[in-house]
Amino acid sequence: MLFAQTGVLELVDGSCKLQCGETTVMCSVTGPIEPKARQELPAQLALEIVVRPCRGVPSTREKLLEDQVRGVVTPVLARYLYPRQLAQLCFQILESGEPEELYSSKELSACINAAFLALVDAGIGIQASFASVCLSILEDGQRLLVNPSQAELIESRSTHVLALQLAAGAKKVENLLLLESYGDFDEQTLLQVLQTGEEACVKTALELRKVIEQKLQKDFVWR
Amino acid sequence: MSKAVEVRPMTFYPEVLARIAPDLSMQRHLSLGLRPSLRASEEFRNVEISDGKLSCASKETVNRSGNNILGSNVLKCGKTMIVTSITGGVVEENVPVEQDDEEPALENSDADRASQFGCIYPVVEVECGRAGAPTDEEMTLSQRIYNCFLHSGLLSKEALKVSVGVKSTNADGQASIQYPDEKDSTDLAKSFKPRRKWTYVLYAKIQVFSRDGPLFELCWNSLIYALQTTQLPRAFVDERTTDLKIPVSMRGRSAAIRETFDILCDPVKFQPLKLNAENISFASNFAVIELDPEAQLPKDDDDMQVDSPTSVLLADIQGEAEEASVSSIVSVVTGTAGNMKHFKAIGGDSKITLDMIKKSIKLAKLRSSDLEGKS
Amino acid sequence: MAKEIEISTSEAKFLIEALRQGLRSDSRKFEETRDVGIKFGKDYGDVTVTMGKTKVHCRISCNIAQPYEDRPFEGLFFISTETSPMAGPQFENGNNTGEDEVLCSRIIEKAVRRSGALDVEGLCIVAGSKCWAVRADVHFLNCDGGFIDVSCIAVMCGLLHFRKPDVTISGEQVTIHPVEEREPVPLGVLHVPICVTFSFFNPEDAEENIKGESNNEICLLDATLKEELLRDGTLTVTLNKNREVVQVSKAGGLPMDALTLMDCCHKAFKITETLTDQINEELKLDAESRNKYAALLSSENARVS
Amino acid sequence: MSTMILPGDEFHLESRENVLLGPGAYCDPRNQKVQPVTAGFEVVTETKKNVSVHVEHNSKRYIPAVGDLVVGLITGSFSDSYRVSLSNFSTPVTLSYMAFPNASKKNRPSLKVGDLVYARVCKADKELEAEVECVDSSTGKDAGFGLLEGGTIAEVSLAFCRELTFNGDYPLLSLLAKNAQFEVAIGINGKVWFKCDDIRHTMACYRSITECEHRTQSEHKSIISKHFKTLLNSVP
Repeated sequence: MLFAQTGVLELVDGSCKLQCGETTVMCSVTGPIEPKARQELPAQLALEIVVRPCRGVPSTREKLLEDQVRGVVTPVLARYLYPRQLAQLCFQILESGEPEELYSSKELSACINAAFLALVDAGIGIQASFASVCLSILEDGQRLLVNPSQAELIESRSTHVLALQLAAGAKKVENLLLLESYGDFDEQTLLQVLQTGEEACVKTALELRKVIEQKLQKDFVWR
Repeated sequence: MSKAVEVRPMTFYPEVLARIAPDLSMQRHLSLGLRPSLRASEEFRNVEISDGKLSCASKETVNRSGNNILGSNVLKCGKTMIVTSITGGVVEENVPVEQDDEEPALENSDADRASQFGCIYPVVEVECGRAGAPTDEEMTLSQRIYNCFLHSGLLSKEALKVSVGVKSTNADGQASIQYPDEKDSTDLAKSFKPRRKWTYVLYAKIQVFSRDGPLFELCWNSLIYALQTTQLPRAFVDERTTDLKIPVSMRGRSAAIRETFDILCDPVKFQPLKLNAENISFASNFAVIELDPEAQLPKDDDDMQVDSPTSVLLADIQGEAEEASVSSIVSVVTGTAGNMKHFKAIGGDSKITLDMIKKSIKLAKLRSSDLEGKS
Repeated sequence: MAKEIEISTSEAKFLIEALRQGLRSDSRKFEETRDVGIKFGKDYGDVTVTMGKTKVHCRISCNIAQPYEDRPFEGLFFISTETSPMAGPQFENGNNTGEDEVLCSRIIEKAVRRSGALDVEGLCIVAGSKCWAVRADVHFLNCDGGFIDVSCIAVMCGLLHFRKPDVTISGEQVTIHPVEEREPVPLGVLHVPICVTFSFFNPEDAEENIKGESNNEICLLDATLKEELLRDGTLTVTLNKNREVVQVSKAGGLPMDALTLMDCCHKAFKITETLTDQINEELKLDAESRNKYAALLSSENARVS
Repeated sequence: MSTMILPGDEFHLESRENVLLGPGAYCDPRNQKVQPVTAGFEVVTETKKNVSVHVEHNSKRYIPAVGDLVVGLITGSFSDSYRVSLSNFSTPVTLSYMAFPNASKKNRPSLKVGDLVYARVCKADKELEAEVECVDSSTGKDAGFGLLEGGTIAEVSLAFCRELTFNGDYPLLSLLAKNAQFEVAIGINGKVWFKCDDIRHTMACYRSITECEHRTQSEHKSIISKHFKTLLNSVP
């Protein structure tokens, strides 16, 4: 379902290209490097996040995506390891896989997974693994879809993005990082989303883990 | 060598401590069972609203000419004041796939949910005495309100369609405007079927004064109140509109440019904006914060050691100390009947457990029914 | 660009000395360009072009818009070449006032838009009221020198590969047929400009060359990032297949002998030819792979009773 | 290689008392738990007194640590020290004028902007600017530190540099030595400086090193001979 490879770019410290369903995102990480004066934080690592759409000029929609990714990545980073330094996270959406004026959930979920791979590729300290999954509930309110396709997404009553922090070899869910839901749903549906979303996140985390294993093989090929 | 320097503990006033070390001040308050805004942990701030008599369609006859505000709301919650004003415009729809009026739009069947709903374009301005480009917070707030409004299904596209009236001047030059759906309209008005379609476009300007904590919930509630007072002006086309064909030739290419007369808005007649009442929803925010054992105030040993809960759910975050020291936020937009429109939980540094989520949804429903009663 | 890539003097001396002996760090000859990889995406108008390590992604999109009043018969065409820190930390996000970025977008603008590579009059639907607005977004993914050449190829491949929805006009009625209903229509591309960038190095130190006796500057083609940082002058020549010069940009730097301009154009023309053939070849391959079933169902094959 | 480990997994540490933290291991101040923060291979070494744990991982961005031998580029000179960049865009480090053999107030070192220096990191705590020195503080002599004249630099990944420096019997350098005599200074910050007398040898070494980093050890021999063959007998 999810295809990804790390180390695709040269001038940056960590990079990855991730394709999940019809959405393709490329992420690059540079850091810890010297921050500009106004970005510097006295005790921890400053984060500069840039999201660029596949069509047109970056607008408030991308600004919201940046804010959401920041909310997910900040608690997971080992921020106090790099005081007064800067990490640059750049996302380039190559294929949105959803109508941009109406939805941005599949792009958000792909960006979070890509951020995890790129951060690991760059070797920046993170305290736990995390993975994200996009869910949607179909018009009839019963069927819950994981990583819906564009057609299913359009017909869905509500769309949810779930990001979880995982521990112990991506088996145990440690904490909820982000749950963002839009549309028409009730409490019972939300709990069902959380429940199914957990299993899907664990499955995605295992797929991400395999990608990292390939990266490690490639990193020490000369040994 | 140097004489012993005795260190006197520094003491600060609560507000100063709140600014210097927000999380320390927060933990100190929590250890006493209080919170910096001195409200109970699940108590919301009171909200007062009025429509501010800004909109030109409000009951009192505000002078019509020049006032183009269609709906307004002034919301005061704690120290924060929010003024929302709704303005609008009429836009010709270039219909992608041609439809006759009778048979319903085949192409976007009911399956395609999100594109059936109308949207509103909010612009949030947090007045903090600094003019200049919108800050990141203002942009994310506007986009979040736009997304949430679109998916909440409060406004259907039909409600924004313009039913065009016709202005006819009879023999003695006295003009009268009839609208097809009005009872006393002549058959002429009913038979007037314009080929071109127009829709209303709604803009919302949300100004925030004396910001005192997270803003998304307050802006959303103020917008909902403002929309309930919104009236849309009727629009008509002059009977004698003849599409003037202006022959234009440019570098050997000549064509007749159709100069079309635009639609005019009726300054007198208004019709209320039809909202899907069942989708009306109100927002409330919560925060989860864990008690840090070291930062507790030294407990006087006589009171019995009750096992204080490790983490606390606070409702309606207010004040610098609370906002700066909290990173796990839950924001819920729900109708009174429990049909939620938007739910956002950010994990942050503390653990958000399942029953925290359940409790916040329950509180959000109560808050929503309380707010709905106000309008 | 606020932050710079720093190069040590010993590295610079080594590269210049190697050039003097005809050696380049990636074992290419001076006139040899890096091999160009063109990969088309799933949608029409989505192409990723790589030249060595330099990687650029271009996305073409279109929507209905109102033509400008003073040009009622022409559609709109925008090209956006914004760099982001993804191409390299030396690029700042959002600030495109760096000298290289401005030069790159100016040259692409002149080469593709101003030269009329895209037939904008073909984009007009109803004169004066409705026309197509075509937008080309170039995203720089990895920067190893040669941004101008790669983005020009990317934009042209995108334009040739893009299909816009079919439109029928009956009097005032404009109907836009969705892609499922009617086969989308390609854009009108009149010629295919190809940019070729030459880099000049002055092996001796500066004063001697000003006197002009020894003008044996070294002239390189398709410089990598390190060579770009150390070059003294640059020339970008844009040609198309029918041997026409579309634009020439010699923005300051080392003054060069006028005759070399001519043989630079000849060298550039050879490259333009090979590249245009490669582009057409890739387009044909992609077209075949896209409707490999069409070949079966097409009417030409014999009727099987 | 030992077991692979990812952030969020547990170190296999039974004894809890004094654990030495190497790179990639982090002790969370809140719950005093030792956990891995990078992905790599877990290396736990038990000694009598204590247990040391670190994650063997490869990356490109160098973070100064005390005792590392690095190749720096002088980017600025101030009243009492030079500004040295260890890797592009990172925070520059300082090299004080006094950090040279038999330095004194009067005779200032003769380095210019753009020069390469081989130095040792003497101070590197995270909040402050790191400092490097060009003198072996114990003996007071230059011990190979100081200006690196001419030659060029190959930028490679950090783990590869560590391997070249610490693993004596890593074949690459000895293979190169068979084809050319060269001076080499390996910086742990990912910069390998080397100089041969003839430009073609240096170019051949440059190409071999940058290519061998991405190939398995068995192919190194063929890569090196290929580069030297193409460069040496193709006399212009």
